[in-house]
Amino acid sequence: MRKEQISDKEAMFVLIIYYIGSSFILGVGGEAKNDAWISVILGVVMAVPVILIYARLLSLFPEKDLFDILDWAFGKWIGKLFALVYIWYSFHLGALVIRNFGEFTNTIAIPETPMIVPMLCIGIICTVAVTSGIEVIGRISAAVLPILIIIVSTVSLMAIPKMYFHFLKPILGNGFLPIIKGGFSVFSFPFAESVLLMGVFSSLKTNKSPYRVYLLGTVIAGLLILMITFRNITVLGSTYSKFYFPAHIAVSMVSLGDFLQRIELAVAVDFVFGVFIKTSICLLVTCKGIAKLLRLNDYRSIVIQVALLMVYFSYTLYDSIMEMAGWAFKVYAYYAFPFQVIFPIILFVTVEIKVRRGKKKLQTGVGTDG
Amino acid sequence: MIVLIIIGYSLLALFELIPFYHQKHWREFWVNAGFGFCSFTIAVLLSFDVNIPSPSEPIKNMVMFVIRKLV
Amino acid sequence: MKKFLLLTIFLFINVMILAGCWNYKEIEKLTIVAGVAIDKGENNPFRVTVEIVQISGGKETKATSKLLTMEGKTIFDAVRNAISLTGKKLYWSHTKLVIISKDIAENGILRVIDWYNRDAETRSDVYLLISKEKTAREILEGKGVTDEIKSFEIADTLKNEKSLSKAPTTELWKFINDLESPGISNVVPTVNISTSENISTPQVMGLAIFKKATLIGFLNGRESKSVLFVKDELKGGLILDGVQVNNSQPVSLEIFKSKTKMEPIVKANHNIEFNVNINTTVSLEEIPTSMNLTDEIKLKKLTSRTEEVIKKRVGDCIKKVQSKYGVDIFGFGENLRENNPRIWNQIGNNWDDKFKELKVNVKVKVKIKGSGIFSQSIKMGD
Amino acid sequence: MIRKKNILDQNKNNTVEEDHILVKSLEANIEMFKNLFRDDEMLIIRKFQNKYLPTAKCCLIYLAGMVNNDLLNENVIQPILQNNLSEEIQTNHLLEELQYKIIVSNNVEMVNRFDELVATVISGDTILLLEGNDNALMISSKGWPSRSIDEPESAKVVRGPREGFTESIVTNLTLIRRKINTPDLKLKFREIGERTHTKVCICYLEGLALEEILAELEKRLDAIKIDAILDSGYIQELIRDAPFSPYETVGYSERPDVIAGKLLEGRIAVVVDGSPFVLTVPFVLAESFQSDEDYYNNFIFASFNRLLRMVGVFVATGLPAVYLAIVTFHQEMLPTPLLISISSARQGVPFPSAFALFFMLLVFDIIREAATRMPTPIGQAVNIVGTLVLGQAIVEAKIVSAPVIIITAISGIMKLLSPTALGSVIVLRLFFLLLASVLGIYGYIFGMILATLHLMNVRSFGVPFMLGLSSVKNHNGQDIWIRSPWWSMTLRPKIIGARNLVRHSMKKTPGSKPK
Repeated sequence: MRKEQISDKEAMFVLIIYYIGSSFILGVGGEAKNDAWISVILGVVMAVPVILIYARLLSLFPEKDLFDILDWAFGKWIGKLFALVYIWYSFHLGALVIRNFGEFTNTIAIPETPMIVPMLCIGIICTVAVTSGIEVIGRISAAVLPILIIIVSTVSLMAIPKMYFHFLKPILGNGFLPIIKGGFSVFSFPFAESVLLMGVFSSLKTNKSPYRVYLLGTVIAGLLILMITFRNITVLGSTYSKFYFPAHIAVSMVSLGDFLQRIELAVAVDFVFGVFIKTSICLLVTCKGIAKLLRLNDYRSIVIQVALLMVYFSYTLYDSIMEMAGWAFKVYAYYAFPFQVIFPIILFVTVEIKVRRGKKKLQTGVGTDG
Repeated sequence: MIVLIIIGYSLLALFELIPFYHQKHWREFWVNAGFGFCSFTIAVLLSFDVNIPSPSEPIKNMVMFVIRKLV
Repeated sequence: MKKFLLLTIFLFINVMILAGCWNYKEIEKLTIVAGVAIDKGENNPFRVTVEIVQISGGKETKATSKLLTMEGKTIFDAVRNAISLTGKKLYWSHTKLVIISKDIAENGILRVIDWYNRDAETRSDVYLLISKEKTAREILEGKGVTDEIKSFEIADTLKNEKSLSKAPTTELWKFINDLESPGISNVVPTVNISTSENISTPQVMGLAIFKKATLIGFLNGRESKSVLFVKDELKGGLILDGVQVNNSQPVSLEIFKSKTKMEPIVKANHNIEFNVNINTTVSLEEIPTSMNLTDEIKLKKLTSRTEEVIKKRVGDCIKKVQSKYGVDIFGFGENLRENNPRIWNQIGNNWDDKFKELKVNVKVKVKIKGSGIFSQSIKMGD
Repeated sequence: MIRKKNILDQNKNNTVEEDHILVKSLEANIEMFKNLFRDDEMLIIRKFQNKYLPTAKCCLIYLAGMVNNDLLNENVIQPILQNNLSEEIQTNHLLEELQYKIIVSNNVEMVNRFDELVATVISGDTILLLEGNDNALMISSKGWPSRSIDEPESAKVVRGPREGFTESIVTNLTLIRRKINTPDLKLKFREIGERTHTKVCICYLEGLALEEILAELEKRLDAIKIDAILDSGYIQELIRDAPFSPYETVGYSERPDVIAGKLLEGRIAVVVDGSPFVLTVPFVLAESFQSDEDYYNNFIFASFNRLLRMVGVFVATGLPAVYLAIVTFHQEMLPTPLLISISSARQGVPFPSAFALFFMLLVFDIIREAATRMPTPIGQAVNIVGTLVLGQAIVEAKIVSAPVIIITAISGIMKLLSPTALGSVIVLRLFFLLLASVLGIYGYIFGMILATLHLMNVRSFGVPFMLGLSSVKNHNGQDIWIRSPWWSMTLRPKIIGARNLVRHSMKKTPGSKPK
């Protein structure tokens, strides 16, 4: 099989869609209320060091993905244990994203349709995408992202008459604590979730590109999320954090003249594409991990079954949307912290020590087993 | 419902498993069969409205426990 | 590829069998609700009247209105009871307004509007109105002048309110938003039935004052305009009843644009004053007397007279609200909270008391911009 | 399996054995031909002698209708009849004498193998047999009636050359060569079709066409084992990528200027004898939206037209699905007056909107199909029936609502904006409609994603099918969404024209600036 390769631009676009996918509609940093936009900035700033670690790891091992690095750093058995941990995380994250989409369709879009149906549809599309490979995912991202950005900015521009800028005030009215809390939640969702892309970006072209991709992608996505958060706050005011899907509500307020109104479906388009890309990445990483773990020839052989399992898993994940929201706001940030920060730091330290100790081993040592 | 699930999974088996069997990719065959069996079981259980325990509650408890310990 | 093809086909069949009646709704089967009126029921707490758009086919599109009343223990109960009358679920996405009767509003409207705001079928950007008549239903019983469907007509009125400015426009979500934010009380437009030539039509005029979610009083159309002046929501309309110069006949001035700046002045001891600076650009629209418009002195006189009138009216209105109702419908508190959160945190808790004694300095600046398409007033020949 | 093989074994035809050669006796040779063309009365055998040398008995064999009669009469029969042969040569060199000195024809060859002679006769040339010689002369005399070069019906232009390919491969290659006067234009012939022996010519510009693509094309052409090739459509389907896709991955055109343009971009053309449609590979999606007229018109106007075509395809595929989704799932999207008028139009219509849309789309395609196959007068009648009876009456009879007719008509007209994409549009439209009838607008979005994924996966001769569609700034995208002015298109598309990227070196905008 031909070596898969994606250009820096495509990788960056994948990363951006991965970031903005579900955060566009779920809203981020709700804890900080009308200061959520500061939380977004804070979240990006907090994410940068972690992201630099990911980029450093990737650039140390060109053409190796997360699981290879784990194997190399920790040896066979502990490496496999860590691999299992990340397989679980990507599987779980994929399920969460699918569930978000399911809840969205079930509460707002098509409430009478059983939730499993749109979830299964996303599963099928992701199966097709993952089977086609990261190249195709990259190309479709490159093609779609400009359209998404155009849609989002047009809608945001149209929202300007409905914006009340005094909703932003008082800045820092509630003190710093909520902002830091919000910043932390923005950090863990969506920015530090990019740890999973380490499982995919083995297909990058040069050594330098992980830095470029990660940093630029994070900054651009940060700006976009900032814009959306800004729009949501100025349109919705302090009730912003009360909605499950604030972007949807904010856009539903927008109208241009008498004719162009109720354009919230435009946001739904973004959401579907975002969820599709994000789930595809999660699915891809899960399958790659399992394939590495069980030493399969090609991850494609298990995609369908893993996708089905992911959909079923996400279906059983919560009983209600309240539970989902509670989980997303209260638990997720802490739950994801080890996967996003602690394990990568352990990995990073181990790798650095090993690399310092023997530069020569790097060439021969990588990927001897597996 | 259950009929549809069975048809679906037999189709899947037909298009996924049988080729592996013919190509003698035993590892793939068994892994796939294992996953397939799991998902089939869950699908059947879901179709009978059996409540499958969700991991989110234990995770929540665990996270809360750890946080309380730390703080 | 073939694999996916077959899988997709299978899923299609699957879905086709199951899909039958999910969200697929034929458009003509919808019972479109144009507006809702909520009253106290006789036996139940709530009586909900909906105006339904009845559409008849044929060569010409004809939409007529029909009223439907049902009672229930809660609003949602009443709404669902409608199924027993219509046989179909009501369709709420195109609803334009919610009218609430005085009785209900005086007991707090939160329990009325919560369903409306929460449910996914309804949209929270509907207009909220308070009926000045005995029941809210009466409003919908009136007859439309330009539109067969009264709710649509009232909605149009509210939309064009910006060139009349005798009532505010309050959307439901904004009401709830202001309800939640401290330092501002809500105002809601009122609607009454006006009878002319034996046709009773709904008329939107004046506003209702809310303390939290409870109705406590009304202001008339002229006072509403003053409120809008202060809240910087004035987009047009006349400076009504004319402004007189030298005891001549009144002159109509139309507001072109108006900008109000509110600034808190914090003095020692947490004494707070507010400056309200109103900047208005108007144009002369009706000059019944012969007046030389190029005469600068006269124009200046007119300007200063206008300024006085506005200042007096706004000042009176603020005084009245302060003394009679004691709730901050102008958003002084909100302004303070946004611009000076530190002070607000100290005194915000009993803002309503503070508001009653708040000193407000109104400054008005009027600029006359034009005089229609005539440069001269009409001069009668001898 | 076994039965199929038996049938294949039986399928041996009674052609001539390869090592059969002529004999010295004229009569015997003639007898052999007569025998082979037993029931073919088109075979003409004309015997004659030289005036001065009666022993020089000649015989011309050819197929009536396939040869140019004037040429045979004046340049072959007349010289042989009237020249004084007797004194000059001996009998055994007579044939060479005829070949070199007597016969006035541009291509005369001496052959003695029977199968070659038969092939010659069949292809429209003439053979000359001579008494006492076991060789024969093949005289080039092809001349059958053929269509003149005129403007193709299928691709009319307002601006641009008014010539189209004909059914003759020689004419077609001439037309191409007249556009590209360079020895770099290479033509490689081969015969495909076990019974038809159709001439197929691969046509490319050396130094421009990618060798990998050329090799791949030759491989695929060589792999074809089929009894007959009646049109280039056969080849098109036999060499294409993604055989199950609704999208065409091999391009075709009836216009020499289009083919020349494609050749100059580094593509390879396949000319098939008997077909006025010339194939080009590789073919990418963007080419469906290009028209040769784009390149002759003002570039702003051309870009506008091209965008129209793209929007047309997009709307044609999506409109019915989006309409259905909005009308039956997301009624809140409609402005209230529109909701009321659509609702009013649907009063009393018994069939669901989804069914009505499916039905009307099918009806539209049925009318289109019927009108294309019919002669023009009847076609017009079909159109009238289609518009009046189906359009008007069906609404009045309340079988479908008027908006459905409008949607069908818009979609139907939009899809005609780019005829090459017609097949895929029709298929995808129904696919999207099906999805939208189940999941509303989300179904449509899912369908779009699936279609895009499919397009991303497809390659045509190794070139990504979506080439250029996602870029607007570099030279790949210069000729995709818009048609850039010629002076700015200095480079060829990146992948297809990779061997020689520079198209021209004009850097400046034309015209002189006032100083």
